Amino acid sequence: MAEKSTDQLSDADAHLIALDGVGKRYGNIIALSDITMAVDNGRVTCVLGDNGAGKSSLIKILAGLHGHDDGTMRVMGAERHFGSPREALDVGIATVYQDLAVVPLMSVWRNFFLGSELTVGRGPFRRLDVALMKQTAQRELAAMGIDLRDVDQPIGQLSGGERQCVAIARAVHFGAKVLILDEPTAALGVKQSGVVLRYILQARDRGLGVVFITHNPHHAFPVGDRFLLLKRGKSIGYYAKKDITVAELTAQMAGGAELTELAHELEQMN
Amino acid sequence: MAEKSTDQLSDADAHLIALDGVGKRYGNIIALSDITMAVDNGRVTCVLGDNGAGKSSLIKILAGLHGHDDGTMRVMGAERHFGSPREALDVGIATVYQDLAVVPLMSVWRNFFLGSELTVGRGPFRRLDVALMKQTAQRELAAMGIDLRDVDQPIGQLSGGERQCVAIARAVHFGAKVLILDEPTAALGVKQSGVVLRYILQARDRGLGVVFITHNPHHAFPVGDRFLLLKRGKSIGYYAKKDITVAELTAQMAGGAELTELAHELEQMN
Amino acid sequence: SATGGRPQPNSGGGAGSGVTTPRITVAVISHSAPGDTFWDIVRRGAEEAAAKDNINLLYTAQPEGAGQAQLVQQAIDQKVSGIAVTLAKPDAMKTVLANAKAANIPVVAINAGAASAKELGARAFFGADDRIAGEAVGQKLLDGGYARPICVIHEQGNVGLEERCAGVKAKIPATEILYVQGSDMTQVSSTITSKLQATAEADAVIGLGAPYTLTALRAVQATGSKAKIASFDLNADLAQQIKDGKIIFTVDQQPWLQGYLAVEYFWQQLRGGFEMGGGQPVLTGPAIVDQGNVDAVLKFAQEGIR
Amino acid sequence: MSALANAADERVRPRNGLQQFLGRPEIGSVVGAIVVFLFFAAVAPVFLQPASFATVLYGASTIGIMAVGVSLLMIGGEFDLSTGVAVISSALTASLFSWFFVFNVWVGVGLALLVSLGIGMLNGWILTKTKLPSFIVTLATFLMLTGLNLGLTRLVGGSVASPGISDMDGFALAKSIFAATVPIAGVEVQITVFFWIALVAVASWILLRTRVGNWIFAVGGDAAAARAVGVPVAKTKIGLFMGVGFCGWILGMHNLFAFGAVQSGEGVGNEFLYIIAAVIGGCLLTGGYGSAIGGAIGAFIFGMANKGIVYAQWNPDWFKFFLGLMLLLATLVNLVVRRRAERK
Amino acid sequence: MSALANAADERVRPRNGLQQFLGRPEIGSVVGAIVVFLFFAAVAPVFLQPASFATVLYGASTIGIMAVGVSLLMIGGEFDLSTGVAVISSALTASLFSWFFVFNVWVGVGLALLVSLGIGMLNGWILTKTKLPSFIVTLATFLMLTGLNLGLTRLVGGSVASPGISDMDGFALAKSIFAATVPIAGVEVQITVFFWIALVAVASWILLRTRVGNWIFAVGGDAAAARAVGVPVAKTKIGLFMGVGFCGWILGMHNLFAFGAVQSGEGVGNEFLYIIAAVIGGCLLTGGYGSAIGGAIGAFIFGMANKGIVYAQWNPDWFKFFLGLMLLLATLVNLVVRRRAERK
Ligand SMILES: Nc1ncnc2c1ncn2[C@@H]1O[C@H](COP(=O)(O)OP(=O)(O)OP(=O)(O)O)[C@@H](O)[C@H]1O
Ligand SMILES: Nc1ncnc2c1ncn2[C@@H]1O[C@H](COP(=O)(O)OP(=O)(O)OP(=O)(O)O)[C@@H](O)[C@H]1O
Ligand SMILES: [Mg+2]
Ligand SMILES: [Mg+2]
Repeated sequence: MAEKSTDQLSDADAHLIALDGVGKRYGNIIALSDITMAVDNGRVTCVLGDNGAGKSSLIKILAGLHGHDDGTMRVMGAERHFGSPREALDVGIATVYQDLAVVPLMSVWRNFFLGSELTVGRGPFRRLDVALMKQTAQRELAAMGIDLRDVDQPIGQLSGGERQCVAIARAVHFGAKVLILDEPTAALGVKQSGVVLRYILQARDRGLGVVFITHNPHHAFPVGDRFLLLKRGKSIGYYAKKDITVAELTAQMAGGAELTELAHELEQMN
Repeated sequence: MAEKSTDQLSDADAHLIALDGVGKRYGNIIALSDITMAVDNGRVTCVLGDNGAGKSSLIKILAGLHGHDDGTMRVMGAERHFGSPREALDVGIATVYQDLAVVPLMSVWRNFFLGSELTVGRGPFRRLDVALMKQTAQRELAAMGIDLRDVDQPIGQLSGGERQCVAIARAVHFGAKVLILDEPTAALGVKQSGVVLRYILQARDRGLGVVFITHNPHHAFPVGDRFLLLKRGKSIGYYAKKDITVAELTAQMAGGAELTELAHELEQMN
Repeated sequence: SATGGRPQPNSGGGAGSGVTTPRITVAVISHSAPGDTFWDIVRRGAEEAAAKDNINLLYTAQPEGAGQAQLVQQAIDQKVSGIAVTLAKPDAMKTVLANAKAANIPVVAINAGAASAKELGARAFFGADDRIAGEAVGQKLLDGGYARPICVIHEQGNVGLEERCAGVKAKIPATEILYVQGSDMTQVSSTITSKLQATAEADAVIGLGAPYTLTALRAVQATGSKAKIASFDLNADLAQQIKDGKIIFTVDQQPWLQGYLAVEYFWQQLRGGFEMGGGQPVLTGPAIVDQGNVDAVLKFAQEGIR
Repeated sequence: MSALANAADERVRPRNGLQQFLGRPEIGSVVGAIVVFLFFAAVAPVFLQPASFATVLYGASTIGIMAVGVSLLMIGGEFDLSTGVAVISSALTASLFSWFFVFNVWVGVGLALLVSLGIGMLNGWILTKTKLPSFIVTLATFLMLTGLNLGLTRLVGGSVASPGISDMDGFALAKSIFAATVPIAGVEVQITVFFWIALVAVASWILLRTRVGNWIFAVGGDAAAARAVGVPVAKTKIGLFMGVGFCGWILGMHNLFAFGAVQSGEGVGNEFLYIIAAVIGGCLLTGGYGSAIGGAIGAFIFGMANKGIVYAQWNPDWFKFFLGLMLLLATLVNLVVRRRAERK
Repeated sequence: MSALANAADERVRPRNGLQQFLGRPEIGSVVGAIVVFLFFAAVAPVFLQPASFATVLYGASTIGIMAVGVSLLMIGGEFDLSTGVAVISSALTASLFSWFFVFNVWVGVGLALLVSLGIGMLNGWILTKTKLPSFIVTLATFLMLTGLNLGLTRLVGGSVASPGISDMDGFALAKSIFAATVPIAGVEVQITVFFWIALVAVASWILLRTRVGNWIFAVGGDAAAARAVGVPVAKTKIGLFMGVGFCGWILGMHNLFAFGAVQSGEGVGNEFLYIIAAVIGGCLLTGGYGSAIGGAIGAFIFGMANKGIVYAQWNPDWFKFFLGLMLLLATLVNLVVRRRAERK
């Protein structure tokens, strides 16, 4: 277990997940190359970057949705190459995907527990514990500030933000060791975004490793411990919180100079 | 055309679009009731509200995607009840939907021009002007800071933000009189968000009426002229820019007290 | 002015003289596929007998054994006075025929299943064994000196059709069987063509139904093959082609008679308790039609009863 | 957040009991079934006799048994074109095997079960391995099974029909199980009707009350999303195909023991009847939505129309025409009922 | 942002020409077709003779003509089960009408065109009005047309086959158009082959180079999204159904004038051949993806397998088995080629 840390910012000697020189291709499209990072207990790693930088591709590797093409991934010390998201879930990695991974025609509570259903009874009489599941789903959503009319509604009928909240509440509920969130606050209201940030901190405090992807430096900075910056599939910086400020982070994310110019322009137009 | 303005904030005597007491139901679910607002030339109306407040439902009425169930909608003076989005497009209303309305298996450029294809030639030899369309799509996306590998790629393979940029670039390109944007910056990076805000101001300056939906008060405030606040399907406030500050807006959007408490809590946890 | 087309209606034509027996209902249930020309003629015979004998005829058909059995059961539910059924799949009919017996509904068998008719409780049989018809064709071809016929089955797995070819093969073991997709004439045509191209030594093609034989004839003519054409069943066109010497012969089961006799049986029972066939199968074929006797048949074929 | 709080939600218009009842997904097809029933009861009085009704039920059950498996499969987002001939394959396996080796027929019955499940597993396995659409995969199995049925039957038994096995050991017992009739109120009801009901009950239970049921909806609704949250997509799909195989085995055994022999060329085309029943019953062809009871009602509507036209003594030339019209009307009634209920 | 700039994009691995070529969507099925061709050329030398090849082409063309319309419809996200019998309806209309009223056959031919387009329009109209799945709608039309074909033919002509019209005015001319053969290199090639090629060319043009083509992909890929950006979804779908009707008319006229008469029971089941051809050729059953040329290649593969087995003189009992196997292998080759090309 005394694995050498490849992540220069890591203060732990055993990582929950450690990526070393990982690359990913879709056909002849190179989405990621040579990424090194680690996910540690009680740490929030923020992945930041432009649109199409490869953030989602990165977390899909961690979540077991895609295999990586180059480099190595070690999960809790052992080298792994997840064959399916089930394997990732089984080691305690829960993920909120950017496209949410919900089944539109299924009801909210069925989506909430999909793949991890609660059951009662034994043998052939083992059945879904519908009442408990409905209740849990309703409660967890209410805790996020989403007051659903009916958890029996198909999730496809919910508003974009409501749907996103279901996906987040689900991951938070089932995440045992690692929680991965891909732009969870994108469609969320001010209040819900606040709740999600609080969840991230709570998970961190419970000792989970958190990977948080966002475009909003004001969301990333308060909760993140380390910041991985991607650009066009490559890592362009990896900072500990103490080494960077919000302003620098924002500048880095947007390509510096351009943004200042833009802000200036906006100013003038008004 | 000398229609009486039902919108107390409006300074124009003829509106591009005027809603009066509009309501919308999905089956027995009441999504909107009694909404009054107007879209005017050279004004940006921001629609703000919690998740599930009914913002998207409202703009779907303006865009012709759904009919309204109560109240009246007047478009350029005449009472209308759009039968399809085509009718809205034909009077110059272009919309960016929250779910983007792109066809995943079709290429980027085909999606960009879908429904408004450019053609050359006449009669039976009238054909798509493929070269021009590809070129235009690539150029418009580049202007947003999206440097695509290939506009012939199916749009389903793009990253979430790239896809969103296609939908925005398309609407901006075709919006003639009214531009409606439903959470356009949700999936966007810092730079791209800036570009979208600039687009909104440019459209306003060209005399278009703009409806802008967002959860980010920092995006809404700089560009908005009026702010319509929705909660649980009802209007809870309608302000001109001079009557409100960013802080007030944020507080209103999130339900006031709760947010302060949350911010406090976040503070403490760190 | 237009030529051909519908013969202009001419007045006259005898209406059948009425009978005095009370009106009864008789069901004729076959294993025909919808739109089969052969069964159309059977049905016409049955209709003519029914019209003449003051009988309400219920004609239904289902190619699948289980489906046909359910149709028989429905006829029993309807309490008809008699059932005529084809026994192409006797096993499938066993139970329902027992039900008919229990319900005291007389049953006769038609067309196929002479061997099992009695055992299943049918009171009479009107038909021609497909196998015997097939053997007749085989014999006739053998006599004509043909050694390599191709037997074209337009519905794979159809019992009657398979029996016909089996009969031919019993007489001429070198017979080749070709399956074609009967629901599409263009495929029938092109598949026969390809078979002829592959088997240059074939000297006869046997169609198992008039329309298929006519298509086979066209295919043979188009490929320039020397194979001659023989057939089962008849229609006006086919009779004409026999007359013209394009087709050497056909074996006619006289299907009209099968339908007619089946319905007539119940009327005869009603009228005088007659027992047609005297407990023996009444064979309606095979009758061979060739250039020698086609003139006598042609007129009736044009009328649609041969 | 209790149910009470929800009921009082100002964003929901209250519905009365009837509207709520009419809003249930199956009700549309039930109303469709009732309309068809009343129609035939009016035009064909014999339709109402218990004996006739038993015949209708029997006809519906032989479609319905398969419709159960097919509905589940369709909810799971797949399609099976090989069901019609697979039923016959199962029956042929049992009869040819027992006959050739002169075994007790139960040996054949057991083997047939294995073969039926095996065909399903093969379909599912090829599908999940190659990611070809199920239409292609099962079309290929359909063609291959059709060929095997004919070829093997001829090879083993020497004819296009399977040899009769009614005199063999175990036949009587098997017949009394797979092809019995049960007297109810003086009418002999075929046992397939009870198999059908039992299968519908079990399938509904699985679908609505078990984890597997949840997975079935999920793989049909969005296989990628289901996989992302850890649903074993491949296993679920293979299991669904095997379920279809199981239903096919039951029907195959009924066919065999009810008639004692099987025609090797039969079964072709029946696969569509099963799919039709499932679709009439409200299963989405694209997957993710439907119910087992819906498929049963679909089979029942189809069975009623099928038999009712015969009882009504309409000209058989027009049989298909009326059948098509019935079908369209039944589904339209279904649709109208559902829309009205939703609008309220 | 020129093509040059893209080619040099560091996020794209360069592909050589062959890999790019193999990556094209049709190439998979072309390779499948080549494999099937080589296979039969090896096992059945007669397959290579020009005359045999003309026969194969003829067999493929009668499926292929319909496959063109069906492919487009399938790309547009819909399904038509009534195509097989609609072809026959068209032929029957022409022959029964001309025969009954003793008109010039061209009057019948014109009426048949109207009927064919009308059937398509009706299908599309019911579909877009009721929002029922096309499976149900076209199944109902399928059943109704089957009934009408039989019922009307018997009613008008007094028999289940249409009356012969080969001696009527205009027949010879019509035959020389719809059922001609064209000598090419000493081999008589059926005119349907040329109709087929022409239809594929026109359909490809429409699909790839016109606005309507863009709309077809869009309504099939995501009808809701297409509607949202202003595509006339209903009109596009109705148009697609009418296109299928047009193809059916061409094939129906060929059937009529090639054989002089039509049996009213024909056509049932052929609808699946057309769908099969489209699917083998790479059209997605769920819509939004495919090509007209793909459907043509699918028809060609199917036609080759169909006839090749006859040329190879294999035991006809196993015909279907081999056909199924061919089909599976051809699509697997297709798949493997595509995957390998993409992986590179
Ligand atoms: N098709 C539908 N059927 C039933 N209910 C619906 C449907 N679409 C939306 N709703 C409901 O209507 C309400 C308003 O939805 P809408 O999408 O307008 O919200 P929104 O303000 O855009 O929220 P968000 O910020 O999350 O996008 C939600 O509660 C949603 O559940
Ligand atoms: N399935 C795929 N096939 C081909 N290319 C893909 C696929 N998925 C993603 N890509 C490409 O890979 C690149 C990285 O995509 P990814 O989704 O990881 O970006 P991202 O950083 O998450 O962007 P965003 O912030 O917009 O969500 C993009 O340029 C995208 O076009
Ligand atoms: Mg992303
Ligand atoms: Mg919204």
